Formats: sequence, structure tokens, C-alpha cells
Amino acid sequence: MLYREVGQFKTSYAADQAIFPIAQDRWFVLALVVFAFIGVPLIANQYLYTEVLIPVLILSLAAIGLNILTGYCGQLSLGTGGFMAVGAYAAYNLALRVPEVNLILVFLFGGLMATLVGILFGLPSLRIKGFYLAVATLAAQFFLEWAFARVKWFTNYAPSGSVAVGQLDVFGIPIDTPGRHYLLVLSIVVILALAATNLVRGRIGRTWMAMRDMDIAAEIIGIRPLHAKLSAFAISSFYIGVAGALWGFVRLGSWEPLAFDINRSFQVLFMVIIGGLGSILGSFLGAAFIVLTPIFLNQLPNLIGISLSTAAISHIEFMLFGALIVFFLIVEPHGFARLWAIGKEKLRLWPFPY
Amino acid sequence: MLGPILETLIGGLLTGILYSLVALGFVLIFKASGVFNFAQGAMVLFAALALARLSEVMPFLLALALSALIMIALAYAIEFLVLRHLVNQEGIILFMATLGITYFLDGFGQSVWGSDIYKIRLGLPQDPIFILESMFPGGLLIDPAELVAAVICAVMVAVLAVFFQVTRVGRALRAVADDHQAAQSVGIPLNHIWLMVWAVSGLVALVAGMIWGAKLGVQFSISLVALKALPVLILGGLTSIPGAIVGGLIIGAGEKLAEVLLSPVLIRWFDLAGGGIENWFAYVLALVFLLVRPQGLFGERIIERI
Amino acid sequence: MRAPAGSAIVAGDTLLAVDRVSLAFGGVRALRDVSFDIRKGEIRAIIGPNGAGKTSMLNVVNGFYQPQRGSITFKGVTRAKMRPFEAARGGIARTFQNVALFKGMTVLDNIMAGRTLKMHRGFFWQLMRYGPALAEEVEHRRRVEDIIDFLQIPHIRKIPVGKLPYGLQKRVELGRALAMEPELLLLDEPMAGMNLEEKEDMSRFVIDVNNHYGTTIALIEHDMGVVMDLSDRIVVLDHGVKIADGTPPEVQGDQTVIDAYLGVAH
Amino acid sequence: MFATRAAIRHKDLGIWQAWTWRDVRDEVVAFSIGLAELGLGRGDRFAVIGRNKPRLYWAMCAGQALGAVPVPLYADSVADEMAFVLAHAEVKLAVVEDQEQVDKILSIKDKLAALTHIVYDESRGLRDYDRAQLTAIDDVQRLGREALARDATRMTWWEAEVAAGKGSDLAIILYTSGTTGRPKGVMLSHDNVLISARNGNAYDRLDVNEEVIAYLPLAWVGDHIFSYAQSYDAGFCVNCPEAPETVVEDRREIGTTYAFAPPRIYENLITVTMVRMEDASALKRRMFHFFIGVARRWGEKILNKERVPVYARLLYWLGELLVYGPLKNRFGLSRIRVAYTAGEAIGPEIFRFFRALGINLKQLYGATEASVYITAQPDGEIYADTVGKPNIDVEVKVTDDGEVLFRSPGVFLGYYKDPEKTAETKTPDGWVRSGDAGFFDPKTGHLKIIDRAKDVGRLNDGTLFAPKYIENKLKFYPNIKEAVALGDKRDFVCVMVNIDMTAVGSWAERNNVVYGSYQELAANPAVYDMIERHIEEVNRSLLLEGLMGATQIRRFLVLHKELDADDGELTRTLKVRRGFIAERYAPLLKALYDGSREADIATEVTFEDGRKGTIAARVKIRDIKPADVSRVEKAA
Repeated sequence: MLYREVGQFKTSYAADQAIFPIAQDRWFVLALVVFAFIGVPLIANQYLYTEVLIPVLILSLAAIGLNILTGYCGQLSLGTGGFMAVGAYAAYNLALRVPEVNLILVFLFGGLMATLVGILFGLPSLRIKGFYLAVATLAAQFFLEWAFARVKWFTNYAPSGSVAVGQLDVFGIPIDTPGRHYLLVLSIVVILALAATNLVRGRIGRTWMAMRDMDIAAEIIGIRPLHAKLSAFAISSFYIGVAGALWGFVRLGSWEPLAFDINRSFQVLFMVIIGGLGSILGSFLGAAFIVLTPIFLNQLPNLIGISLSTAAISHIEFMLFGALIVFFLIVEPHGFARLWAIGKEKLRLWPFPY
Repeated sequence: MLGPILETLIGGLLTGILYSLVALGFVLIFKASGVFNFAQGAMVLFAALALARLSEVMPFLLALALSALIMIALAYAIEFLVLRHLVNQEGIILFMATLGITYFLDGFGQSVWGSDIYKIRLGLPQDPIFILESMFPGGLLIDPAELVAAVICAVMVAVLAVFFQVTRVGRALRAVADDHQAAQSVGIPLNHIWLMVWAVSGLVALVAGMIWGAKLGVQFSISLVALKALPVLILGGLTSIPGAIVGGLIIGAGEKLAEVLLSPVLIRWFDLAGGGIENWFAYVLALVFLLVRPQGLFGERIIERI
Repeated sequence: MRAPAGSAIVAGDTLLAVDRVSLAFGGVRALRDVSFDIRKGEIRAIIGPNGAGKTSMLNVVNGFYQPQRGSITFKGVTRAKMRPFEAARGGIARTFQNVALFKGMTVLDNIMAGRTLKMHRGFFWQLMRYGPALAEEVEHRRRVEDIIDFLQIPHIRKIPVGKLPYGLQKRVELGRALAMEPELLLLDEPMAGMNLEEKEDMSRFVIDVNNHYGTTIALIEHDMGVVMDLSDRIVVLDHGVKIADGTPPEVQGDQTVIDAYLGVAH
Repeated sequence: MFATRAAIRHKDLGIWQAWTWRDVRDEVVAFSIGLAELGLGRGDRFAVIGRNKPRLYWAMCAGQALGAVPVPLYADSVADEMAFVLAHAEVKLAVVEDQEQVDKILSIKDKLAALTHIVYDESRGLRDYDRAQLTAIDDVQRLGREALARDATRMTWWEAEVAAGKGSDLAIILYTSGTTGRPKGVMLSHDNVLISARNGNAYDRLDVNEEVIAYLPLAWVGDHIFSYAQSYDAGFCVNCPEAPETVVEDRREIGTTYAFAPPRIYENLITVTMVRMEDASALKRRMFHFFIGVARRWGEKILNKERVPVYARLLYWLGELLVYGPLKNRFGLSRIRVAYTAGEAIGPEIFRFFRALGINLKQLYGATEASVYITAQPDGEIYADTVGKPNIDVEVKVTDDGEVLFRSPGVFLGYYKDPEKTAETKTPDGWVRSGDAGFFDPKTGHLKIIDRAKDVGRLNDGTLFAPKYIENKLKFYPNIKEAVALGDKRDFVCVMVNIDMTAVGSWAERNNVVYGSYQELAANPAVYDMIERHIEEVNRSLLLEGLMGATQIRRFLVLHKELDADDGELTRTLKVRRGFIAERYAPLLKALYDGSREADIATEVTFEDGRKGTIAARVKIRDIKPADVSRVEKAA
């Protein structure tokens, strides 16, 4: 009913295949981005930045990465945490050893290293499928976790095994306040998200989806499984790597391998599933949901005015979280993205039901 | 030099049997319902906690029986509240659901039973036994608890084998594994069968939890150690019971040996802060193995129908 | 004789030659010394009772199965072994007995996917989806639209194929194959499970493809009426053995064929 | 002066391909000279057959430039229907859309002595045809361009040819299927067409900014004026849909500002709406009906700029937000400035429905013989039951026996090769008998049309009986697709009803009534009950209107097959051929009036592919208790 599409006609394929073919969507998204860049800084406070906005954005990026691999190419992976770690530590070491390198390049380097590792651990996907592959990716997870815990060089021989980054700055601008952290992350995420949308809409995206939907048919139209799968692993890992670097540098500042353990992998996987497989938008929605739910649950006791021991709270948090996941999977296995799509369709068809 | 190695080997094999036990749980469920039940580890922890706390207030056997009932109830709850609402969803969705269940159980278990470390006393002989003293100076040390454990596992496996071969339900389960239509023809409704397998693997979890608890004490880490069952699984093949057993042994022995033999080397070469390669060795081993045999040791060959 | 690939083959020349091909799975012998040829520009039918090895034959031709014995010569190039995507690059497209579309994608994307081999813009252009990449995307969309128009499915362009009725799905699958601009098109029971009207449409499309694009077609079909109308020449398989080969009238008259269909014991 | 503006668009290959007026000129010149190369010249007739495609419109223009006369035909008419017209018009050349049409013409070729060439748009499937007399439009245009390239004088020659044409020259022959007998070829001159178009544009202040969708048959005078002549006069853009089944989406995409359609199209929109809303959630349905109620109450007043209470405006505004706006959006009518219903009388309820939504739907009374325009309703003077005031330059008078006569610059030259018929309808001083019965409403000064003059009859007791009036009332019900009212020279009124498959079908599903075919569904007692209820309501409203009160429906039946143009029961413009139906279903008529409960009937039918078959059925007949005043008073 909000959609009034009369008079929106396409005279070129370029227009017909735009990201948001419907004018209303274009305006909405544009407004949203503008608000994120200009509006938010006006109203947000420290807590909102560090506990909500920044985590959501960074993890959305990771989720996009995993979504490319799992949602678009159909390869289940439980190694996300490990690849994030690669990004973080690679970035750390570059920044450490070549201080003059621009921060952006540092992040990219993190992504590239993750890409290489991703391709390496992606190789098995050519022979093994489904849950076998999933477990295989656990190998990456645990091996990497271990490596960063034990190989002293990575942590620059820090006795505690935890690493810390100093003052950040981009092109001379110091990134010292949460507000600036936020804007930095936002810019990177927006750009990479846009790139991802372009990728999945184009030839490469189609080869991935073809692999996912029916690998046999994909082969007969000339798609090389090797190329399709490895490219998915590579690009996915790049996104995850960058996310890892951001997580380390911007969100944490100082961290140890535990920050990227198996639970991180699951967290991101949840985001992808709950958000919706095969949807960039879903990655954002999923991330928001997974980050906000615990925060909310955490407040819950106070809200309903009962005091519990922190341990009890964390346990209840676990329970509710698990329950929520299951509940959501039962209600809409295809995630928020599907809900969104359905809602939108309803609005377009309004008042008709179909 | 050979002595210690043999010791580790035996030690490894015995731990391996524990892995197999957990892996068995996975296999049962995957075989029958195609669900990749990530919650198996959580179930082990849950069972162990239940047993430990109950045995504090009542005679052990009673506690055991009660825990068994609890596990069956749990299986029923899972089937009733989760699975039946997710029939014919893709595997990944069910997998995520079990992840959800994992979180729930971890939280639930600890808030019900508490989150400290508890003991399970099986009253096993504690003092170590030495064998083959004639062959090795000082002989080989063996922890009797693990021996007992081994025996129990052996019994479990035997029981399951019988269960699958002989009983009607067992046959039904095998049928289901092949295809669901067949299951109907056996005349047992699908969700009954699922209920059944979840109950059974619940009991398996209980046994695993019991032994583990007795060995390491009942604590949160158990549910993580249970992850070890995953490489065992893919090594043995997701659908093969013998696979789970053999895989367990290989992994158990493999990682212990690696720790002893490989760690020092790695530490020397890469200047590591300590070894602990058993954290990943199992997985990498399994991974490498998969590259050679994608369907695992005993798993059915996946033939693509065109 | 190893002619360089893609050497000009004119209508009537042998495009594909199957030479004494044998195929077995474990103990089962799917094909036994099957030999036949497909000439450029013709519609070649492969028929036979169920389990005659028709589909296996197609699978050998486009590389799903590797025959134990025998060889395949395509465009003058004889090869022992090749993967399906190599066949695709060589110019062989096909459709499946039970539709093998990309269920999660729209009709448009499915057919666009068929253009994959023809699109070359690199990764970084794709990232930006700008300039050459966009130009390429548009150019191929244009060609795909021709196919959509040709198959008369403009109204379902943007619908996910999963939601389409079976008949239309078959059409889309044909569209995807056409998008590859193949030299040889393998159709595995294009009319299976269709009602009369759909069959008529599909037959018309097959003929139009053949004379509009000049594509060589090899098809498996059960509906004898259709086969006799469509095909120039027919190969008859039974229990993995070729029992007849010739023009429709010849085959129709052939006693062994009749027996095979009546199921006379061997 | 509009050279760079879009003149015509066609949704083709997934996007809207557009041509500016300059492009169009180039295309047409090339086409025109190409046709000349093929030997088309002044005075020659050429057929134009196909759906609404830019190149077919250009064909007409290209031919007219040479002084040749286009003869558009209904694309869906079967070969032998075409045979008559093509032969009668002695067409020299046929410009057709695709293989389908080519096949039709080839199948009747031997009847068409004059035909020398077939020019086609879509080459698909024509590859193996004998090329001798077959040319693609592309090739014709190439011919033209080559000719131009060869000698420049060609251009001057062409311009001379155009200049040579006089306004009084024959511009086009439109064959009207007519409700009876053979089609008649209405000859219109350039002046007829152009002046009418110009007046029409002036009347509604239509300008270069309009957008119209061309989806009605080329052979219909309406389409020729609205989406050809008027576009050329005002310079607005004509849009050709991608396929018949996508017209609604295409209309939505374009957002037409000026629309015209026979009532049937509007009826259909309502039917679809009502059917879909039936399946909507209860809450939504209630909201919908509530606001439709509001619209019916206030909508028209607001549209006519009358004074209404504030709360009404508020409610209406809310409705606009929640229902009317979205609804218009779905219909693709959000931007409509002027919408006409033409060709036939529209049911008042239908008419009001659209008015209420805020769509400026107006009545237009026109005829092929008048180049459409006779009367139309000026903005702000809209009445459901009138057809408005005479258009610019049009004179209208009503004879003593109630027939409407008109005279205007648009009045046709005559019927092609048929002086007698011409004499019958056109008086020497230029008046034309419309064949419709009507009168000027003293209140409004608007013309009211009751019915076809010859259809208006009297019951044996002498009361006036206007079948269409009753039929339209019935046809407002979504469940009733078509109705034929009988009663002339009878004792009472009976109707034969066609149920609407879409509406009744989904009703059947909801109430799990099983049926295999139209025939089964039509015979279903539950359906009969439903129709009976509708008819009783109609009777009541007839009674309330006094005048027609005496012609209440006493008996009815539901026909066992859908009335179909292919069987000649409807005209190509889908008007009921009452006379023809009367003979075709004689047994049913007899049964209706001899009081029997049911009757057997066997009818021959033609399928899409031209095959013939017979449908036999036993049709039930029901009596209706006529509404009496007392009951109605209560109801009212």
C-alpha cells in the first residue's frame, strides 16, 4: 500500500537490473544511509556505538562473508572464527612490523591473508560435501585458534599471549572517538556490502547459486566446480578477514585467540541462518538480531524487576537464546530476509491478497 | 622408548573409546533422522550433571535410573517441541536447531544442576595396574577406570548391535536410514522412530557422561570435549556404527601419539608456546583422511543420480 | 584424423561420432558396443524401451560417464575422457529427464546462467558492476530476452522457477540450454509428463530451434508419434545394444524394433 | 516540434523500447517508400492484421502517405471471417504480425485475386515459406532506404505524394462486425478522422503529455481515433503492451493518463477485485468494504467538486490512503485524467464504482459512422444513466419514433461498395441514423440511450421493454458474465444467463462445490440459487424505478456454454447478437415460455484451433416470484 509503482517503467536493461528497481526502495535505502552517516552521530552515545552499532556493523560484514559461501554457494562452514582470527592477526602483524602502512591497507591485508588461508581450507570442498565439509572446516577453526595461541611470532612474543593495537588513524585523521570508529566501520561496511551485492547479481553470483542449487546442471552449462567453489571461499574469507581485522582493531583494541573461538563461528552462522541464506540484507538483519537479543535478555531481569546472580543471568540468557533460535527456525526457517520479502510483496499487492 | 609409546597408545585407545561412545549418539540420530545432532555433547554434559547431582542425594543406581528417565523425557521434549515442527526442512536448518538446543541445554543444565565441578564416584579401583612387567622395565601403567570404561563401551556397542539387528524397532531404524517410505511400510510412524533414537542416544550420552564424569569430573568443558566426536564421525562415516567405534580408536590413539611424538618437533621448529596439538590434530587427521575417502571409513558411497 | 577443434563443419557432415562405446556400472552393462553418428543440422532421435540405456548414452556424450571402451569424436576431435564442463565449452548443451533447473533463481537468472561461458568481464569489474561489466551484462540480457521471446515466456521472466508448473520449467530448461548457443543440443525426454497442448508447443519449439538457429539436436522421447514427426534419423537401443538405425519409416518397419517394444523375450 | 519526444513505446524484450517522433518519421518514410517499391499506390487497399504493434500503426501511416487505404482487421478472427472482408475490400497487400496471420491468409489465398504481397513483422517460423510473395517489414524498409540512397528525388517524390492527398480523400475502411449480417466497410476520409480527433482532443484538453495504452483491436474505430489519430494530432505517446496477458502490469508501469474501453473491461476489473478481496483476511475485507461504502457515499460528490462535510473528506482521505489509492495503483489508473467507457452502455453501479474511487470515468456515445464522437459527458456533469452532450461540431436530434440521428464533420463517406445500405443510414443532407433509441433528458439536457432501436420492444400488454437495460443490471454481479433478456412480443420477461468462470469458480472452491467444466458448474443447483438471488434483487430495483417495474424477470436459465464470438453469438467487440442467439437457442426459448421445467439443447461450437464440435445438455429452468411493492418497501 506504500508502494505506488504507477509510472515507473524501464527503458533500459541497466535500469531494469538496478539494485533497487522500485523508486520507493531506492529512496528508503538512500535515506537510511544518509541517516546512518549524518543522523546517527548526532544522537548516538558511547554505549550505543561500542555495544550496538559497531558490533552489528562488523559482524554484518562477517555474516555477508559467510553468506556468500553458505547462502550463495551452498558450502557450509564452521571456520568463520578462525578466518576472522587470520584477518585480525595478519593486520596486527603488518601494522606492527610496517607501522607506516595506511590503516585501510592494513585491513585489506588482513582480508587478503584470510583469502589465501580460505582457499587452502576450501580445497577439500572439491571432494567432500555437506556436513563432512562442515566438520572439515572445524579443522581450520581449531588449527588456526591453536596456531595463534601457540606460535609466538604471531603475537610478537607477548608473554600474556594477548595482543593490543595502538592509536588508529586514517590519512592523518586520528580515529580516537567511538563516533569516528563508527564512521570508519560504517564506510568500509557500506562499500564492501555494495560490492557484494554487485557480485551476487552478476555472472559470478550466478555461478555460485548454480553450484548451490544443482551442481550437476551447473557443470553442464560450463561452470568449473573448482573455480566456482574456490572463488566463493576466497571472497567469503576476504570479507570475514576484514571483519576480523576490524573486530580486533576497532571493537576490541586488544585481544587473544579466544575472541575468535568456535562460538564466534556459530554466532556468525546464526546470523546468516536467522537473517536468511542468500541475502545480503538478511546478513544485516541477522547480525542485528543476534547482537541485540543478548543485550535485551541481559536487561530483562531489571526490566521485570527481579535480581539474579550474574551466573544465573548468563545461564538464563543461554536458555532463552537457544529457545529463541529454535522458535525462530520453526516460525520462519528462511529467516528475516524471507519475512521482509513477504511483507514487501503484501504491501505491493495491497489491498489484494495476491 | 617403546614402553611409554605403548602406554600412550593404550591410553589413547581407551580415551578413543569414549569418543566413540559420544560419536555413537550422533550416528544413531543421523542414521535414523538425517539430523546432524550438534547437541549430543550438551546431552552428555546434561546427563553427567544430572547423575552427579542426583547421586549426591540418593544411592547411585537409583540416581542412574532416574537420570535415564530424565534423558528419555528430554528426548521426548525435543521430538515434541522441536523436531516435529521441522520435518522435511533442509539439513542445515535442523542442524541449526540442534545448535539452539545445545545453547538451551547448556544454560538449562547449569541453572538446574549448578555450574561447579562435581564428582561421580563409580567406586572403581583407583590404584593403577602394571602389565607386561616382564617385557618392559617397570611395566606399562594402565588406569583401571579406563579399562572398566572400555568394557562398558564394549557392552554398549554389543547391546546396540543386537538392538539394531534383532528388535523390530531396530530394523525399522535401519529401514528409515535407507528411506522414509520404507519406514512407513515397517508400520512405525516416523516421529515414534525419531523419539526412539533420541531416547537411545540420550542413554548413550548418559553412559558417556557417567564415565567421563568419573574420569575428569563433571564440568562445562565436557560439552566441548564432546566436539571431538565430530572428527571421529567423519572419519568413521556419519552413518556407520562400527565406523564410530574404529574412528574413535584411531582418533584417540592418533592424537595422544601426536602429542607425544609430534609436539616436541613442532615446538622446536616453530618455537611454540607449548604443544597442545591434540586440539586440532584429530580434525586435520580426519580432514586429510576425507580427501582420500570422502565418505569416511564405513560411510555409504554417495552416488550422484543424474 | 585429428581435425583442429571448431574446424568448419557444414550441414550434413558428421558432427558427433559414437564409436563402439561400452559402459558398465559394477556388474550392470548399460551400453554394449554402441556406435552411431549425428550429422550437423539434423534432428536425431534415440529411442528404446525403459532401461535401454538411452540416458546413459547421453551421459556418455556429455561427459558424466566415462565409457570403459570405445570413443567419442566431436567436431573431428576424438577423446577418451572429458568432464561435463569441457563438453559445454566444446558446444554441447543438454536438458534433463527430470528438470534440473536452479530452483532458487528466477527464470531470467536461470537462462542468464546459461550465458556464463560467453561472459568474460573480470572479478574487479564485477565488483563495481560498472562500465564493461554492466555493458556485458546488458548485452547478454538482450540475447537472453531474444530466447525468452522465442519461447514465449515473457510473462514469467522474473518468477523463481521453483514456482512454475512443470511444463513451463521444461521450457525454461530448454531456454537455458539455448542460451549456450550450442552446436549440439541433447534433449532427454523434453515432453515427458506434458499434456497434449504442451507437447505440441514443445515439438514446435524443437523444430524452430533446429531451423531457426540451425542447431543439431539429439533427443530421447517416448511418444512415438512425436519422434516420427520430428526426427530425421532414429537410433533404437534395447538393453544397451543398438538394434536399429535409420529414417523413421525404416525404423517403424523394422521387425526387431517391433519385438523390442512388444517385449519379446531375448 | 515534438521531434525528440517519445511518440510510441513498445514493451519488447523486457523493456520499453521507445521511438521519438523523428524516429517514427524516418521509419514511416522508409516503410512508405518500400511499400511503393512493392507497388502500393494511391487508392489501393491494404490489410493490416495483428495485435497493437508500433510497426502496424506505422504501416497504416506509411500506406496513407501514398494515398493507399488501410483496412485493419480483427487479429483473432478466423480465416474465413477474414476471407469476406479481404475479398470485399480487394486488398492488394497485407501487412501482418506473424506466422499465425500469414498462415490464415495463405489458407484463403485463392479467394483473394487482388492480393500480391504479404508483409510480416515477426519472421519466426516463416523461414521455410515460399518467399515469392512474402516480405519482412525490415526488408520493405531496407527497400525504401536503398531507393532513397539511390536517388534523392525519391524523397521529394514522396513528399509530393503526401501533399497530393486531400482531406476529402478516403483515409481508411473500418469493417463493423455489426450485430447482424455481413460486416459493412465504413469509409472515413482524412477530414473525418482528423477533425474528429482534433475536436476530441480539444474537448478534453488532451495534450502532448498524455500516455495511453493501445490494447484494443486495431480494427475498432475507437483504437484508430484514440491511439492513432489523436496521438498524431496532440503528439502524445502511445504504448503497446508486451503481451495480452501483461496489459494490466504494462498499464501500471506506464501510468496512463487517458483511457478508453468498452464497459466489459471495467466490469472485469471489478470482478477481479471482488473475487480477490473474497480471499483476503477478514479484517482487510471489512476495511475494504467499509471504505468502498464511504467512496460510494461521498466519492462522486468530491470528484464533482460538490460541498461535503469535513468528516466525509477526512474518511475519504483515509480511504484514499488505504484503499482507493492502492486500488488505482494496482489497476494502473492512478494518473488517469480522462477515462471513457465507450461502445456500449455501462451498468450504472459499475460506472459509479470507478467514479467513487476518484477516477474521472465518463460516458461517451459514439459510432464508427461518426468517427467515434457523437456525445460525451463534460467534466463535472456526470450522470450514470446519460451519455452526455453533443461533442464539438456535432448535431444530434431524435426522431419521433425515438431514434437518434447525428450530423458532424466526422460523418462517414459511406459503406464501401454498398450504396443501398449507405442510403438507408445516411440522408442526403448528411444526417445519420444511429440505430439507437434514446431521448434528451429534460433535467440535464444530456442524451439518454435506452437500447438499440430495433431491440426496444413491447410486451404483449404493451409495456415498453428494453432488454439491454435489464441485462446491464444483471451483469453488474461479478457472478454473471453475460445475460440475454427476452420479452419482445411476449407475455413476460425471461433471461438466459452466462456465469462468470473466474468468480463462480473461486466461489465453488471456497464452498467446495466440485465441478469438472463450465457446463457442470452452470447446471449446479447451488449456482442456480445464487443467480436466483441476484435476479430477485434486480427485480426489486426494477420495481423501485417504476418505469421498468412492469418488466420484471419471471423465469431464467443458466446457459450450458459460454457465449462466444467464435460461434458468432457475440460480435468481435463482444456485443450480444440477440437475434442470432434467439434462433440458435430456439428450443430453450420455447421451453422458457411454455412453462416446462427443463429443456434439451445441442449446439455446435468452434474451438480456438478452428475445430468444430457439439455440446449437448439438459438445461434447467426456474421461475422467479416477482417482487411486489409491499415486500420491496420493507426491503428498501
